[in-house]
Order: sequence, then C-alpha cells, then structure tokens
Amino acid sequence: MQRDERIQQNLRLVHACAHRFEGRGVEYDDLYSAGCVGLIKAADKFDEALGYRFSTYAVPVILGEIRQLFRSGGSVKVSRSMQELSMRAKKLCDDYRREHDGEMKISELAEKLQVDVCKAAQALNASRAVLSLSADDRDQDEGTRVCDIPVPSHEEALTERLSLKQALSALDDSERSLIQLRYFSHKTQQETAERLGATQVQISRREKKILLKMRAMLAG
Amino acid sequence: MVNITYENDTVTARLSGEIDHHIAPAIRGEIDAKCESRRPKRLILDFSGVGFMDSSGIGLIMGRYRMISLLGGRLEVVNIPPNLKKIFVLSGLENLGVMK
Amino acid sequence: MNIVNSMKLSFLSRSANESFARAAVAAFLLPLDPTVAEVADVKTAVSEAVTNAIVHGYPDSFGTVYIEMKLTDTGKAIIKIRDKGVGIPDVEKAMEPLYTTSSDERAGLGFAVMQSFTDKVRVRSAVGKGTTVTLEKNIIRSTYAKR
Amino acid sequence: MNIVNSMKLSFLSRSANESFARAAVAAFLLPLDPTVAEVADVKTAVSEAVTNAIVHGYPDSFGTVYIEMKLTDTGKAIIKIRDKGVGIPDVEKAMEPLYTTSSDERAGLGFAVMQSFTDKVRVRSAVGKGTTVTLEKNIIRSTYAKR
Ligand SMILES: Nc1ncnc2c1ncn2[C@@H]1O[C@H](COP(=O)(O)OP(=O)(O)OP(=O)(O)O)[C@@H](O)[C@H]1O
Ligand SMILES: Nc1ncnc2c1ncn2[C@@H]1O[C@H](COP(=O)(O)OP(=O)(O)OP(=O)(O)O)[C@@H](O)[C@H]1O
Ligand SMILES: [Mg+2]
Ligand SMILES: [Mg+2]
Repeated sequence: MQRDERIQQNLRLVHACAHRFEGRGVEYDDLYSAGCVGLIKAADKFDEALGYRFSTYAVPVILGEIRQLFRSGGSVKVSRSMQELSMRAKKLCDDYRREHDGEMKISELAEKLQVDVCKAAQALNASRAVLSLSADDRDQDEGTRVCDIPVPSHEEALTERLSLKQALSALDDSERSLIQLRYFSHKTQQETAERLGATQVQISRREKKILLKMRAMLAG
Repeated sequence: MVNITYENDTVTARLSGEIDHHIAPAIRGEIDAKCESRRPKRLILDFSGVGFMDSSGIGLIMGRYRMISLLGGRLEVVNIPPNLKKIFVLSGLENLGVMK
Repeated sequence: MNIVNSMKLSFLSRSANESFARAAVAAFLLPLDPTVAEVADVKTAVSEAVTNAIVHGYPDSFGTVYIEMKLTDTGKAIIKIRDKGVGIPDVEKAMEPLYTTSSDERAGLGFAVMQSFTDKVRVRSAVGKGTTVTLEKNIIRSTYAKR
Repeated sequence: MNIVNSMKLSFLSRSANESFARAAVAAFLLPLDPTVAEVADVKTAVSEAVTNAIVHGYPDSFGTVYIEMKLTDTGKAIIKIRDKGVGIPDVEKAMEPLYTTSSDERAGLGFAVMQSFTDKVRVRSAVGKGTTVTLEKNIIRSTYAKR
C-alpha cells in the first residue's frame, strides 16, 4: 500500500485520538494537526514486513505527538504553578468575603479560576506571599494588619493558662519547681525552702526575681 | 515556606504555604538560627502567605514567643489571613499581645 | 440518611503524608459542593487527627494510618482516622485543651481544634491497640450531587 | 532502588470517583517534585485504568476499585489499579489499539494512552477474578525530596 494512501485511509484514527483530549484546554484543530503529524511519521516509518497492523504501529505515534501539545511549558514544576493558582484563588476568596456575607463554594471558585474542582480545592492551601510588594500594596497590607477579633469570654481562661504555661516553660527546672510549690501546691515560703534545701530568705528573693521575669514575658 | 530578612534590629520571617507538623520543624530551625545570630529586638512573623495551618502552627508561634523572650526581644504576628482567624481565636494567642 | 459514597485510604506514618491525607479527604468531599470554609475546616480537623496518629500513635516507629470516609445523602461527611499505635490511657484528659504529653512544641490544642472545626468528634482508644477518631461534618445546604 | 513511601486507596466504582482518584494520586506524587506535564501524564493514565475498572470491570454492578501507589528513592512512581470484576479473557488482544468490547462510544484507546503516557504498563487479569494494571512513571531528575 502506498504511503499517501495509508495516510488517507487512517485519518479516522487521528480523529479518534484527538477526540480523546477534547476539553482540556487545547483547540480541537491543534489536536488534530498534531495527530496528523504523528500519522505521517508513522506512515513514513511503517514496515509491513514486521507483520502487525498499521494502526497498532500508528496509534502510539499519533498519541505521542498529541501528548507533546500538553507538554509545552510543561517543564514548570507543579509546586510552582500551584503557587500562582493559589494566589489567584486567595484573591478571589478575599474579594468574595468583602462583597458577600457567606463563603464561596469550591465549585464557584473552580469556575472563576477555570480549573477543575479538585485543583481549586488544592489551590486553597499553597498560597504564597508576593515577595516584593509595591508601595501601594504595602499600604493596603498595613490595613489588613489590624486584626481585632472579639474573643468570647470562655476563651479568656484558656488564654490565661496558655500564657502562664508559656512563661512557665521558659523557666529553668529549679525556678519552675519553686513556682510550682508556691503557686500550684500552695506551699508557704518556709515549706518551699525546706523542700528545696534553701533558706526562707533565699526563696523570697528568688521568687521575686522569677515573678519579675515572668511578668515581663507575659507582657510580651 | 519561609523567607527571613534582618533590618533595623528586626528579624522578619515571611511564612508561606501550608504549616503543619511536617513543615514546622524546618521553619523553626531557620528562624531560631537567624535570631540566635542576630539577637534582634523584634521578631515579626508574617502570615500573609499562609494558606493552611493547624495546631502545629500555634505551637510554632508559642515556641518563637518563648525563644525571642529569652533572647530579650519581643514577638509580633502580622497579616493573619481571614481564613486562619478561626484557629488563632481558638488558640487564645491574641491575648498574648503579639498579634498586630 | 443513607451512605452514598465511601472510600478507604491508608499510608505510612510519615509526616510528609499529612498534606496528602488532607488533599485526598478534600477531594472526596467535593461532590457535596462545600464552601471554601467548610473544606478548610475539614482539612484542619483531619490534619490534627492524622498528625496525632503519626506523632503520638507511633512515637518511635513507622506504622500505618487508616482513613475511612463516608458521605451521606443528607450532606454529612463522616471521617474515621485510625492508628494501631500506643493508644491513649485517659481519653477525657487527652481531650482537654492545652493537655499534651509531648515535650516538643505542641500546644495541646489538637482535639480542641477538631471539636471546634467539625460538628462531632468521637474518640475510641485502647492502650497498646490504637486510637480511632471519628469526625462528622455537615455540609450545609447540600445534598449529594452526582457531578 | 528502595520504596520510600506508599499508600493504598479504595473506593466505590462510581464514575464520580474518577476525579477523586486522579486528585489523590497527583497529591501523593508531589514529594517527587514533578513537573506539570508529568503530573498530567500520570493523571491521564490513571484515569484510563480507573475508568476501565469501573466501566468494564464492574459492568452491571458497583464494586470496589483499589489503588496502590509506591514511590522509590530513584524517583519512580509505581501505581497499581485493581478491580475484582469480570476480568479480561485475552489481555494481549485487549491491549491492541482500537480494540474494544464496548458498543457505546469507546474508541479502544485506553491501553494505548496508558502506554504512551507512562514508562511501563503491565496487565494481569483472570476471568471472573479481576484485573490489575500496573503503571510505572519515572519522574525525571528527581529524587524523593523531604519537603
Ligand atoms: N492517636 C493518638 N495516639 C496516642 N496518643 C494520642 C493520640 N492522639 C492524641 N493523643 C494524646 O492526646 C494528647 C492531646 O492531643 P492534642 O492533639 O489535643 O494535643 P497535642 O497533639 O499534644 O498538641 P497539638 O495537637 O496542639 O500539636 C497528646 O499529647 C497525646 O498524649
Ligand atoms: N478492568 C477491566 N476489566 C475488564 N475488561 C477490561 C478492563 N480494562 C479493559 N478491559 C477490556 O479491554 C478493552 C480495551 O480497553 P481500552 O481501555 O483500551 O479501550 P476501551 O475502554 O474499550 O475504550 P476507551 O478506553 O477508548 O474508552 C475493553 O473494551 C475491555 O473489553
Ligand atoms: Mg495534636
Ligand atoms: Mg478504556
């Protein structure tokens, strides 16, 4: 069979392959053209003597050419491209929050980003700061730094414990056991002195120093 | 995941991406190393680039608070994205006076 | 209330898999057409439970973390996170805010976050056998959508 | 070549789960720091195998689709897609381009796509027992990266 004839008779193959990749951001015409390049290459190289059908040989070559279309710019790392997508996602979410009461659906976000929902969901995490902010951006940023959220009162006890815990963990072991005995086990200075093998005066002095240190910490 | 700069007695750490237990130790290491060598008066943690954070992030902040306090500096946490406010409220961190 | 979809997932207790677990759970949730905030809530809660399994469940070794997820026709997501690790001696105590057995930088807020970010948290644990955390989240105004 | 990470996944053979499977596989691949094109290749191939399991493996009923994925320290991803469905009588024939047993709009290109988009495809099948497709993809110039 002639080369040209073979090409003519197998254009259907190219359509079958091209249809498979419809709706993935590449125009059908481009898919088809790439597929035709593949078909021609296959027809040039095919050797009947090998004993298998032309389609068996041609399909991988056609698919290979079409696949190249999706690889242009494809050397970009996913991590990188995700960052860009997520910056756009973040902005869309922020805008939505300003304009609406509720929260945006992932499906709406996906539509606005023109990606599938899975990608949109993924993009929500990976957001990354713009490294060099222009002067204007910076002004805007200053605004968003103010972050005054009303704290429900039941959170306050938690906060107190949290801060105290923080301050406590900054003390060394002997300091911590002093505070533990005096303020958690409610021992007197004398009792504490006996436990720690010190005099009451030493305990009193050390206690004062530790409290000052903790207060400084709790004040930030 | 973290970009650290030093200027005017201030170390600024711009965090980005997802802060979880997997990534937190590396961020901690970088910030602590910078602070130990520079001994800044102020450590700023900038959260504007953070898309996700769980309690490992809270632990990270608390730990930096402790570290910088011991070095004689103070901590500021800035640019908390709206989607992270819930976990910050829950943690009670705001009352530590570090959130600007 | 009927289960309309379900999946199971298991992976090594490597910390690198925390973000994988979050991504997988989020992807499975999508047919319920959740909001951005609902997805973030579920991810945060799952992250806490998975981190606990990795950090506390298997403290000195690698083990397997299991996730089972179900969606109901009423728009509820039920997510089980399970380990076959050391278990929790006193679950009630463990669930108290700020309680932690860890010496490194843990806030002891994991369970508090799970409770605050989902609608229901159940914990079953047996020392030496492992821990199962079950999270439930209602995706508001949603019914399971065949996309 | 050592396995550095692995996961298992199973889900109902609903077509809604095809996108879930793709997303989960892509998320697990991320520590290899792949390019956009590499991830697209893997997703395309996995999608073909999962669709086959759902459409051909369980033609008249719902069944379970199993995915097992391993990453090696040399940057290879090995992905097994398995069903316990009807099986393939003649695997060699099934893998020929344009061969299809389906009367509706199938082109018979699934296996050809898998072969073209990955580095290795293996198929094992037993009639009445099910089918396992194993895909291998080398992520170029990558070693398993602790992020
Ligand atoms: N899967 C588990 N296996 C064994 N112990 C657990 C498990 N999950 C939680 N625990 C125990 O419960 C405690 C409280 O857990 P929680 O998540 O609330 O805090 P944390 O993990 O210590 O700190 P954070 O989550 O804030 O980093 C843990 O310190 C640990 O002792
Ligand atoms: N998991 C499976 N279980 C049973 N049969 C299968 C399975 N996978 C493939 N087959 C058989 O192999 C044939 C070829 O599969 P292939 O994916 O190449 O083409 P297709 O699915 O028929 O069409 P297309 O993938 O182009 O839509 C199928 O028609 C089917 O008969
Ligand atoms: Mg925890
Ligand atoms: Mg097919």
